[in-house]
Amino acid sequence: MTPDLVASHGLTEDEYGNLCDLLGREPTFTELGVTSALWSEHCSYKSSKVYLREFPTEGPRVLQGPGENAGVVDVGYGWVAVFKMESHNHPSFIEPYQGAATGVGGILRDVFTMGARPVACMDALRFGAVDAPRMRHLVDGVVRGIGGYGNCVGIPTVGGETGFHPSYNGNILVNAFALGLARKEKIFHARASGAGNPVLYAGSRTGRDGIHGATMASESFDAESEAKRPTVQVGDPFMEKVLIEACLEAMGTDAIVAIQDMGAAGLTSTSFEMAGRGGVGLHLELDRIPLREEGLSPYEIMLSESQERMLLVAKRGREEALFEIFEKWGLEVAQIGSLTETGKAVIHSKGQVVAEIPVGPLTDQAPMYRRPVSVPADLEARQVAPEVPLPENPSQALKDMLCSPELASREWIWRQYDHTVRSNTVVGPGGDAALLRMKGTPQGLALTCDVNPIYCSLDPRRGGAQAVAEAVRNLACVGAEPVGLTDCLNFGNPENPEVSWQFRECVRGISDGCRALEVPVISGNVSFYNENEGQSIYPTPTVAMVGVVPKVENHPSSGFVDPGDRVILLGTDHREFGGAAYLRLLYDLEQGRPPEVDLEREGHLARLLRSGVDQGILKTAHDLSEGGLAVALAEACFSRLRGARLKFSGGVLDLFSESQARAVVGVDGSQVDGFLDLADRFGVPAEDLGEVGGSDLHIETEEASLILDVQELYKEWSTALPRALGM
Amino acid sequence: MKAGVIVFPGSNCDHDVYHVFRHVLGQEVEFLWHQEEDLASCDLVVLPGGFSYGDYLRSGALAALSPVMAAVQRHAERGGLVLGICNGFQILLEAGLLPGALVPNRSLRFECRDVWLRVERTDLPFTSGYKDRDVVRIPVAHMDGNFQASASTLDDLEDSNQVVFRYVDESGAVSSAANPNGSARNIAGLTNAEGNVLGMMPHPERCVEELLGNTDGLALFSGLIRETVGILQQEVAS
Amino acid sequence: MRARVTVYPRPEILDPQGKAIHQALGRIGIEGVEKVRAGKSFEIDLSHQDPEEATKVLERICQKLLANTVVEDYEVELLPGGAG
Amino acid sequence: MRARVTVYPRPEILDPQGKAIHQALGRIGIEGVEKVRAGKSFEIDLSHQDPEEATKVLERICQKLLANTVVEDYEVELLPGGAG
Ligand SMILES: Nc1ncnc2c1ncn2[C@@H]1O[C@H](COP(=O)(O)OP(=O)(O)O)[C@@H](O)[C@H]1O
Ligand SMILES: [Mg+2]
Repeated sequence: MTPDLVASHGLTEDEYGNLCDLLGREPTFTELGVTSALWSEHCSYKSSKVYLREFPTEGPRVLQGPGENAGVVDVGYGWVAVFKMESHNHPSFIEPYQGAATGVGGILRDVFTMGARPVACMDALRFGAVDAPRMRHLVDGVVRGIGGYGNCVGIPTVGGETGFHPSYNGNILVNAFALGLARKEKIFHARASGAGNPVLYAGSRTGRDGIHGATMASESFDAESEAKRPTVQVGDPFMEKVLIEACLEAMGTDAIVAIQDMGAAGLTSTSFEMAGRGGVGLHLELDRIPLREEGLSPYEIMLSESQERMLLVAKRGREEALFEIFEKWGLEVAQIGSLTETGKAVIHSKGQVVAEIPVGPLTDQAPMYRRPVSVPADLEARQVAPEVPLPENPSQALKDMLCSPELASREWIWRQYDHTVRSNTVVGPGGDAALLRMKGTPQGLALTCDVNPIYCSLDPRRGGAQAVAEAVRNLACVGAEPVGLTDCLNFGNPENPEVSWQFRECVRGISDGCRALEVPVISGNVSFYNENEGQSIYPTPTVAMVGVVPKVENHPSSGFVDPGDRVILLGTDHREFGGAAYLRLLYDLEQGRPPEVDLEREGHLARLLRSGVDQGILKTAHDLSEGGLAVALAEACFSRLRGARLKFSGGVLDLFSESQARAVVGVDGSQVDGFLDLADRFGVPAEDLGEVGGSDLHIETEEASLILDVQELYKEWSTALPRALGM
Repeated sequence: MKAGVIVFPGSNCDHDVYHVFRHVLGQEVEFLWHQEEDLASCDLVVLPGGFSYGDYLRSGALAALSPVMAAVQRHAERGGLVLGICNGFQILLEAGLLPGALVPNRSLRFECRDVWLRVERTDLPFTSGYKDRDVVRIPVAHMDGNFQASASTLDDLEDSNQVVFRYVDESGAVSSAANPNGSARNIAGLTNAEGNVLGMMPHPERCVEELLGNTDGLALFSGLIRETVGILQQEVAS
Repeated sequence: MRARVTVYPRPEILDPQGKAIHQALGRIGIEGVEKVRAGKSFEIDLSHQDPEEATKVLERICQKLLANTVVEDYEVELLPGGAG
Repeated sequence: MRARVTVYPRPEILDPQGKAIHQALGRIGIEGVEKVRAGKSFEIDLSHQDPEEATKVLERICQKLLANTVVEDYEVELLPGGAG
């Protein structure tokens, strides 16, 4: 092994030394490849582990926290929800369609591998400025890829997030989320056990796709990575669909001991993780692996990231039952090895042993770093409170904000996703949280994903907490109580102390939020090295949250419903403009500390909203987020093209402030008093703003009035995104 | 009445259709595997939506070669009812049970949204639950929903009154803006000359329950059941 | 034996993809394009050695599967050098 | 001048469509097919009269629009008789 070869595998000298000690000799080429993949940042979480431990991961409903393919929470009536989110940033930047598509494919496999039938997807996307090079191509490709895969597999994509910011010009983010449902007693694990049990391979054949994908996800982007680029992984959603059906059918037998998909680092990580969790060894015969092309070396076979492949441990003597099911679905299946008691992974090819590695030690001795941290040099200057100019023409200001790519309707995106297949979608994309019914129960499941990278960049700890608070608020708007959270933590290079600091602070912020609002973290993913030519992205810890709605038929709309309904503002404004959309979109200013996150108030507000929904009082509920009150009110007008006549006790600027823990609700005129009492009981300040009706949105403030024709504004807002993208 | 829902590898809406018959309307219904060769026990056979065989090559082309399609053909020739929704419609066209073809949407993008349909005839078992010229809201979700045929075929379809659903605006007027995919003459669904095979792009099975915000698709299924049960009773009587 | 099958939408049938490409070329400033037709191409390796027999099989494949003759025309071409 | 552009997935890249077609041919009993690759074909009419110039424009069109060179290869062919 030359130092160059070791270095090109991303292993440091120390790491390589550890490997030699552990083996008691120099590694073979295959062993070097396997180890480099397992010890890569992507697979080993070596820079993040120390902080991820701070997450609260337990709760009365949690059946499986982080550590498996996906987390599992009890959602009642014998059902469990299984969910996770994962990044596919680098592949999507290289080839947006296939990168995004295989991102969806991968996260679906993480969910059905646990025995759950996938029922919904979300996608959290961050793009650069719309006029940055290649950006339109990237947006178009990513959206097509997500739709192309999810639609074909027949899982509705019911929500997501989309942001545009120059910080992502050279490194976009594609985070895919999937949720599945399973019966509580039918959960499967990826824990291999039982020496002598056969190891089966099912699904697509192995090709040279994405060899070194895991290592690539652990490196920065630069001009050179173009050349190092592995063969692009191409997804076959049809294969995935039959794989889902076949696996779920196979899980209905008692022939499976353990099952896991082959994701990043392919067969390597799957076999080592399954054996490692169960404390067993295994031997693999690479000659038995179905190959797409001839001449793949053992090294390539072990590291290939070909999609739509599963590894199963069968009960000895029961493998025939599994063969039958996979063959019925037209899938290839092969026995490629078996479990042993040796605790070693022994890999054979063409009559030779090409790798022999003790599984436990290799996983246990995976490197772990507490990287140096430092506060970004420019942070203090960026946190200086901004001057906030008064808008010259408040109506125009609101209109300009709403028609910016940042706040424009996302309908152009989600119309390309099948969001109604499986006939469970009670609320699809476009609201605060998506809402699915659970057939056969009165319940609903709500989903949302959130993060504000500007806030996170200006104050990562606050930003992390804010993401959790906003998710809880979005869920509360459809009456849902959170049951768990998954995250996708997208950051720059962790070897840069400022990035490491951002990471640590964001994780702490999320932990603060989760502890205070009682939301366990049940799964997640870290994506480092999101930078281009040394320029890091903004810290982007995307949070996806799932909640339970006891009575789904009571859910309010995020828009105004009937003329005459009263509009009530909940929460208190503190005139906060740090990182606010108003300054950013109109004055190109990202300045100040982001709004304070008062988790206690967030808790009060969420409980009030849930109670209001549960009692069937709320006809409308929409939280305030980017753009503040004015934007929230305009959005509430759009869903049914209703106007409103409102009077607000603050000044014009207060309409755009982004103070947290606020929402607007709509109630029937007869319910106003009752609801105000309720708000009082929950300790939430409430102001009756006025009434739904007419064709204008009319907001009177202490200083000036805004008047906008709803129909006209809607037309602009709903078409602004494709216009900005030139589509 | 008994309905059979065919499951091709890649069918996605099979469970949704099953759910409507079984749980919403309390009918007997079963899944039929694509290798099935005998459909005799079913009054109605449904080809559900989805991406059979990934819709590779052309939507519905590979599924049209399945063994079950010969059985569907025989079922139709016997006068049995056949309903193809979305991918099912595409398969019926590829199998030659209905004339024409479905090509990519005018936008060249997947379109998932509600559209308005005008019910062009109500004398079919499939539409007996609607009133003449009813305008209903039904979702579409497809990439290849753009119905095309030669001008003479289109004229024949019109002359023999085989167009069952047309894309219209909310007021019932045919317009290009109301057409989500560019279909010739705004055709959203059509029947064979005998009136026992219906293919349609929109998804009535996705809008049969109040909870999901729309029940405009319900009349298609309830009418179908009423008619079929009526036919069965006549058969028993005679 | 290697063959190429080309499938195009019939001239009288709408070709949304061809049209979209034509328009896109205009938008990115490429001039002189008068018309674009978008079709499919299949490269097929056959074990048949005899060109006549191969052509027969290919015809069948096109009729049965590769082309939807309601809206598409096809063309079969045996590739040179493929006869080994 | 008329040209044909053919675009295929690169040989090492998975071609799910070709695979699906190959398998379908097997299911309907057509034998002797060893491999199918599924690609695209474009027929382009250009106002350019000069073959060299036409080829240059076509190269640009392929690079910019017709082929995704990360996963696809393309081939440009001027059609005989199109020079009028
Ligand atoms: N990429 C996307 N895919 C699907 N839905 C999306 C996407 N981006 C945004 N949406 C939907 O658009 C709506 C508005 O998004 P957002 O402004 O992030 O909502 P909120 O501020 O309530 O979190 C949401 O319903 C969201 O689910
Ligand atoms: Mg919201």
